[in-house]
Amino acid sequence: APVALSAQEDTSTITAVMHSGLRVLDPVITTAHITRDHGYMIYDVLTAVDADFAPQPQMASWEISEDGLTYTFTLRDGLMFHDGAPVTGADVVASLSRWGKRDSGGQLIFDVTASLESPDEKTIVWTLTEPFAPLLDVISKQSAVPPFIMPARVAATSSDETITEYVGSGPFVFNEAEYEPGVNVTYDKFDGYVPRDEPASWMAGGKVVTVDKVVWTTMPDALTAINALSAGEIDYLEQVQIDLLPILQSNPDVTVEKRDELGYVTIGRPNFLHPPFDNKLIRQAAMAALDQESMLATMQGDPAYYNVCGAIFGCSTPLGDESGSELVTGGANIEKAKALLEEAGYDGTPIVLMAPTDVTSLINQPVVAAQALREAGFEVDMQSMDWQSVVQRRAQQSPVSEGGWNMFFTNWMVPEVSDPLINVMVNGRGDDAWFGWPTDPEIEELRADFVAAKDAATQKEVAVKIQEHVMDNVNYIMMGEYLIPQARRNTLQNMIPSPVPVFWNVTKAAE
Amino acid sequence: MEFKSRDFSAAKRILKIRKLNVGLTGRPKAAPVLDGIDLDIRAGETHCLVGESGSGKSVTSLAAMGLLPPDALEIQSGLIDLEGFDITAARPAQMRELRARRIAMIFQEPMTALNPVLRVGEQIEEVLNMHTDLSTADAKARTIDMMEQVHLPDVQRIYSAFPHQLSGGQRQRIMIAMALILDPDLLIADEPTTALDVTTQLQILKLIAEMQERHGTAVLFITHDMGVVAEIADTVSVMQKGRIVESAPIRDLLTHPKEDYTKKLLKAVPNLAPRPSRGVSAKSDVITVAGLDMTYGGGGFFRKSEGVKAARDVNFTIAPGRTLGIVGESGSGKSTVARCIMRLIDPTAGKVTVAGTEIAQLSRRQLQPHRKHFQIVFQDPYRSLNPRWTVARSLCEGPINFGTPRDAAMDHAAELMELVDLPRDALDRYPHQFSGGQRQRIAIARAVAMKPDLLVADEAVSALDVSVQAQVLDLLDDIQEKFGVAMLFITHDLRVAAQICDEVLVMQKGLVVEHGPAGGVLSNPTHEYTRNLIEAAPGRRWDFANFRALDSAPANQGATA
Amino acid sequence: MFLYILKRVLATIPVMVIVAIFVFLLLRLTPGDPAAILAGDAATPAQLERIRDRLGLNDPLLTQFFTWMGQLLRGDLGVSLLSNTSVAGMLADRLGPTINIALMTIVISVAMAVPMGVIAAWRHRTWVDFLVMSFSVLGFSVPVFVIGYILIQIFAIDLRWVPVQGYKSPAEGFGAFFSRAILPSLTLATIYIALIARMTRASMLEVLGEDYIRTARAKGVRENVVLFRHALRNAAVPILTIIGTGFALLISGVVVTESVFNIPGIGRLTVDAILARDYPVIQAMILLTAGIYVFVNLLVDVSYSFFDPRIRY
Amino acid sequence: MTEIPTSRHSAFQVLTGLFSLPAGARIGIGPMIAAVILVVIVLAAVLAPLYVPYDPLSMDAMARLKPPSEAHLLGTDPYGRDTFSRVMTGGRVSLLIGIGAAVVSVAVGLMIGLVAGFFRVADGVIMRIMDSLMAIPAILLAIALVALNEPSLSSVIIAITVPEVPRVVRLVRSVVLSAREEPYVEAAIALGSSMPKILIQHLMPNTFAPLIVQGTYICASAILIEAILSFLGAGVSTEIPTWGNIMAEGRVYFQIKPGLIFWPGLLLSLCILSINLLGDTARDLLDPRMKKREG
Ligand SMILES: Nc1ncnc2c1ncn2[C@@H]1O[C@H](COP(=O)(O)OP(=O)(O)OP(=O)(O)O)[C@@H](O)[C@H]1O
Ligand SMILES: Nc1ncnc2c1ncn2[C@@H]1O[C@H](COP(=O)(O)OP(=O)(O)OP(=O)(O)O)[C@@H](O)[C@H]1O
Ligand SMILES: [Mg+2]
Ligand SMILES: [Mg+2]
Ligand code: NI
Repeated sequence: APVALSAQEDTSTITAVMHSGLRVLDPVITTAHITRDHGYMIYDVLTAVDADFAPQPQMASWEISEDGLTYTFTLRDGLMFHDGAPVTGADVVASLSRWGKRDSGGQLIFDVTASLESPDEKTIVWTLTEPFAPLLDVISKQSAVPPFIMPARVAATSSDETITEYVGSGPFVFNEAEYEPGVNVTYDKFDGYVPRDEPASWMAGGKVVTVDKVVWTTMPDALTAINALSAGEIDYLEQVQIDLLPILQSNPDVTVEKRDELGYVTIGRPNFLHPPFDNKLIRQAAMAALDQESMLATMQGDPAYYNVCGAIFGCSTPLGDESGSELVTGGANIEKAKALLEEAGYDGTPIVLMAPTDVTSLINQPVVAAQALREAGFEVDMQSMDWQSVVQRRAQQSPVSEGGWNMFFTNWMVPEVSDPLINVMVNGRGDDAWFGWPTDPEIEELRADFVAAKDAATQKEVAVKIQEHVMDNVNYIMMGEYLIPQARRNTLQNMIPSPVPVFWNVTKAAE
Repeated sequence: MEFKSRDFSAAKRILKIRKLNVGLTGRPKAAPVLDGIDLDIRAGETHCLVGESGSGKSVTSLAAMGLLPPDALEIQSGLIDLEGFDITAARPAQMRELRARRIAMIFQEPMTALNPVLRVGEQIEEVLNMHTDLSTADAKARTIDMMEQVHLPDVQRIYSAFPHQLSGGQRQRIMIAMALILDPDLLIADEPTTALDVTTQLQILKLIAEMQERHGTAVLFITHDMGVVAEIADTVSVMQKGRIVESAPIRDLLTHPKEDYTKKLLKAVPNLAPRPSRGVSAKSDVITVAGLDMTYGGGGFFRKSEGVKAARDVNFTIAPGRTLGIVGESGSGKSTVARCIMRLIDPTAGKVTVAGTEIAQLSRRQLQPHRKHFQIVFQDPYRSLNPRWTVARSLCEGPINFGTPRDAAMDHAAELMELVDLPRDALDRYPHQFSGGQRQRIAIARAVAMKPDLLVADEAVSALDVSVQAQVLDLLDDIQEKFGVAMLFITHDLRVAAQICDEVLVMQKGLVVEHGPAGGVLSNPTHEYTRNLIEAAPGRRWDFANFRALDSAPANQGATA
Repeated sequence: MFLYILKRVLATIPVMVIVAIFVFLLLRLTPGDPAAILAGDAATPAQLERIRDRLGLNDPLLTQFFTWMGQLLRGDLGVSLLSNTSVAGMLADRLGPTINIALMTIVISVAMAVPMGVIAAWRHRTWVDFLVMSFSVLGFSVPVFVIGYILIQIFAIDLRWVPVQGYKSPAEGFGAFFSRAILPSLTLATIYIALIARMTRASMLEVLGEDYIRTARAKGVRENVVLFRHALRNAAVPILTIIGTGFALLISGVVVTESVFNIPGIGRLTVDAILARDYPVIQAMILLTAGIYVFVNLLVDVSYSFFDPRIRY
Repeated sequence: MTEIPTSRHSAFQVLTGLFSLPAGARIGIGPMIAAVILVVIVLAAVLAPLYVPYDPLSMDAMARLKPPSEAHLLGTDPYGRDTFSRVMTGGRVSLLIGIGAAVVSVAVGLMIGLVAGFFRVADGVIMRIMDSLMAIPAILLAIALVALNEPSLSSVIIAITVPEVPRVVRLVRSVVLSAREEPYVEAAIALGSSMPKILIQHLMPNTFAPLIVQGTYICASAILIEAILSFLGAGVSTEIPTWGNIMAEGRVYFQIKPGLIFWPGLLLSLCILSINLLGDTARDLLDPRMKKREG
């Protein structure tokens, strides 16, 4: 007889398999999504975006001075850290300051900050030297590094070192005793958390916890995870490989769904420092050779889970616009690519393409790209390595012959690319730019315009210009949007549709 | 010499074998291993089975035990009847019942025949556990009693000892105790003393006789040693190539052998009478050994161990054309001396001078040019030739090392083949394509190819059959005559020593206890140890080759020859 | 005996030191920069440099080595670069599952393989022998993960006898432990069974040809007694040896099995650490696994004398 | 005098004993079949470029994971590449890795082992280093070597070779140590042969038979280790199809497209099976003791 093995008997605990193992516990120091997700569990944020990309009060409400130079935040009542201490303005100031040293958006704001101080326990005053219109958007962003609020003593840690005390004021408490790096994390409900009254919407609204415990585990093997969900050994699977959906779809106890409609973008980044991609025409040739549809189809299989999209800020975001993207959305244009290569006088310099072998969502792109580029006449040297090697090597500015590179692929969540300040790939400041290091004064000017823009319409106008510029200059190659479905046992209900998986609001029924 | 030769025709017949054919399993067409064997053994009788190696002695005995290896050998036809029970048709379970109770066996090699990981007491007791309902205590008491009967000392200790903690003789006593504890009607002993030295052999033979007397057991005794046969047999069967060629009471067989093969076999048995000594050569000695000491081991990281003093203060010289024999029981240090002289090991002290060069202290490199002066022939003809090399290559190795051109070496090799009486075409064959005796001749040829001044033969004939042994000894004699080499001949067999040596050196526990002309040492031993050694040699009063007794002490013969 | 063990233990010291040097050099002399991994997506060269400094990665090699050895001698395994937790703690968490699964594997393997090998040798060149040998060659020929998947499909998904994945320590109830450990153990055991069965057969064949086996039969001893009392103990030493050296194979299998069955053991931890360039963890783990290997083989060597009285130290 | 199984002795038995067949075995039908299978697989792999219907790298995003059909004999993989073409081509690299690893480890191990077996001085140091290498689990060493360098074909071969070398060294050394006690070696010394000559002419040939056996074993296990490395994400790039990475890539499809694992797995298993079996047979044929028994 089948043994009762399920995680289903215990309705007060949710067991979730996340996309990766949690190893770094400092949400400010790393951009790893799993650490960010961890941040949302145990920390709270001052303000947060709702499903309409609009900043909403979370820990604090705010007022902006007429001249746009002074922001005054007032903390709401009942905020308390897990160690029982109340959250004060000093904690907020310390946390924001540390975050400002790491986050690229934060750095921009602190470039124009006159002072950030807390006149009393409940108030924080942020004074700027010149207006920074998107300030609230930046501090409310859900990814990659949101400004989580920690106790001042923790936030005093240098921004190069990881914190060693994990106390927040969020809805869950980190259970340090049961933490096994890379394997298991346990979160207990924080009884002292006072949710807001509004209904939850993305990261905003009331974070009402209905279970006692949430356990995150990692399963290195995708098939094992799916089998475990099927068998009821876990409640939730954050990411399901599309090809494997049929296994789950036949199971009436399991629901497969899109977590949100935004999803991810996948991009290819050329290295501007070395030939051949220091040549704009050759970058354009590469863009022409690549084809979103076949790339996405290979990655995802099912058209329901991808979206050919040329908008660098995402197709369903306020700033999204597809101008100038035909080269990459309109199918592979081998002839055009060959013509461009001809024109550029491409000399057959091989392109070193870094190909990770161990991260499922990144395995396909280089393989598909290599094949397409070769067809267009590129010499491609695809070098396989594990993802961490890619991470190390992409930081190398040295020439290709000395351990450098020409191109790699990565993915972002749409909210991480949805505006020119958040999207690090449109940074054009040379050595200070993101890996690939384009020196692009034109785009820097456009970004300044964006910061200075007073209203949404002007912002959008600037954003379209940036879009067109990126398509022409090929700062990076937008390879389209895709969604990764999640799967849950039917007992898990009321999950908030959000790019970041969150565990408030969710209820768990008996099977 | 007195023979047993008792008459048992009235006694009960224990084992009857008729027209027994044994062949290779699944290959009925192949030449049979046993071909129509007939054999009778009666209660109380000792029947000896003799014959050259491979003639089928062991197979006969295993067939009687029902222990033929099933995937190699099978009984093709014939009858084996053990007191009315047909063994050829027995089921395995029935056979198990018979063994130990009615028919028991002792094997040649006492070390390998006992299970090394079980205590010897347990191994004897196991027989009782398998076949009787004795309680544990009774079984143990019975075992101890049996162990006492075979004259084991310190029975309580030995009971719980492991085989490797016992001497060869003691192990063989355990085997005998094990075989006889259930008082079987037939005891088969397959070369039970071949691995033992003469003194121990004598004790074991006495013991078997004593037990036989006491229990009235019939004994089938297998051996290739005619001396032993002369000592113990009532009746004898001679085997050759799977057949019994002659079967007779012992006295008849030794005095009036009928078959040619039997005669040949008996003629090959060397006499204990020393050969006539050859004239002392005037030339200077080929080798001088002075104060040779060899201690194995010693030192060690944790414990300072004493080390084995395998040779102590050994002195001798050999003149060209003369042979010095070293005799002594196993472990007395004979091989050690040989290996020191050959510089296969480095002596701890002493001088070895060969052909005028002192070699004991030379480094390997310094030694190399002198190597051609002294050569060695080892005991084991199987292992002393590289199995992967043709005979030609082996023969040429030495001369080429010393600068002979390959062609010349090859020509010489061909001559050598003639010398050792092997066909020329044998040069292209590999060692495994030769018999043991042929291989040993090749090894000798290889040594002679170097035209050495000194030839060391370490048990060079011990692994061979008597008849083959005689041929090889003849060959060595020839060679010595032709080339006038000095020879150091090591053996534990006094008969062989008597046959070939001019001088004899007796070793015991690393010490030389007696040294002198062969005639002197073997006929008038002065040392107690030498005397024991000679006393223990079985059949020493019989002159096998001439089918008569040695009417007087061998010494006189030697002296008068 | 005691002296022998002491001597053997002392002899492991140079081995472990060489392992340590080797691992250290392997990590430092190959390209790879933990700082880049730590710094994340938005790191600037200056940040990287600061992190390298803090981790001591900019010190001369020799200094780094002696710092590490010094810590090691004080029993300090260091702190994971990635998760900032103590390596000793991670090790303590992860060791249990691996050891338990490994022990269970060994028990299963020995319990199955030895009788298989004995019977194959006894009935050699019959269909039983053929069957056993085919199985063991097959055990060598199929990648571990495939065996794992097949077992999961049959026993966890189709039959639903046991869970698909996971691990519970025996402390949480033997049933819970057993039901989760059985499939991984069986997966690991296939290759081990193959190895041990083959060795047992070969060793038994050799022993069954020995004179003392003939002696035992000549005494009228029953076949099962001949096989298990007389032969097997004599065949034990090579079998033990293969169990010891096969332990390395077991560790290889563990790495894969832990992935397939989602067991939080040291195999997976080490692979993750290697992929993440988490030097302190890699160093500690490889030292640990090497230490375990050396220890197991020490045990094996010492246990020889239990099976074979001729071996005395 | 007594036969004492010391650990050195038994290590030798372990290495050679693994593959022992009963004494007197003649080449049976099994090894014949194995040889035929192996030859067929090797030929099929080597000649793959001549007959496979598709470029093993050419993708078709619209024809992903197709079931077997006329166009695609074994269906297609997640990139829409033809599985049949990939599996047949993959054999080339897998076999290359297997043979490469076997040849390299045997060659290197033979040299080190001869030196260790013959020169007492070097022996201690060499064997300590070999012990240490053996103590590091092969797979971890291989992953580390591959991950820390880059997963090219040669680094995979090296990674598989490094942990195998100590085993070969031990084997060679033990053969040399026991062979140098043979009387025919002593006879050669007595005949004045120099040490290098004895080493190469007398001792080295003794190692060939066990080395061939060991070589087949390494070859088989290299093919398997390559598969495991791919499974762990440290294998050869998917651009170079191998049975290992085809299986590793196909592993998540185990339940929905078992063919992706089954076909390369089948060929791999058949191949290893045959290699092992032939290794067994080679051992029996090359063992001089066998000749003696027959002779
Ligand atoms: N297991 C076996 N398989 C095949 N042939 C065998 C086997 N055992 C013995 N023989 C053959 O049977 C013949 C007789 O062998 P047996 O052992 O009886 O000789 P033996 O007279 O006892 O010799 P020895 O004096 O050397 O002990 C030999 O030719 C031998 O090759
Ligand atoms: N290599 C060695 N290391 C330690 N002891 C040894 C060694 N070789 C021989 N011995 C010991 O030295 C003593 C003499 O041995 P040796 O081989 O010279 O005897 P032997 O007279 O030739 O005996 P046998 O007649 O058995 O050949 C024995 O006690 C033996 O155990
Ligand atoms: Mg015999
Ligand atoms: Mg000797
Ligand atoms: Ni031995």
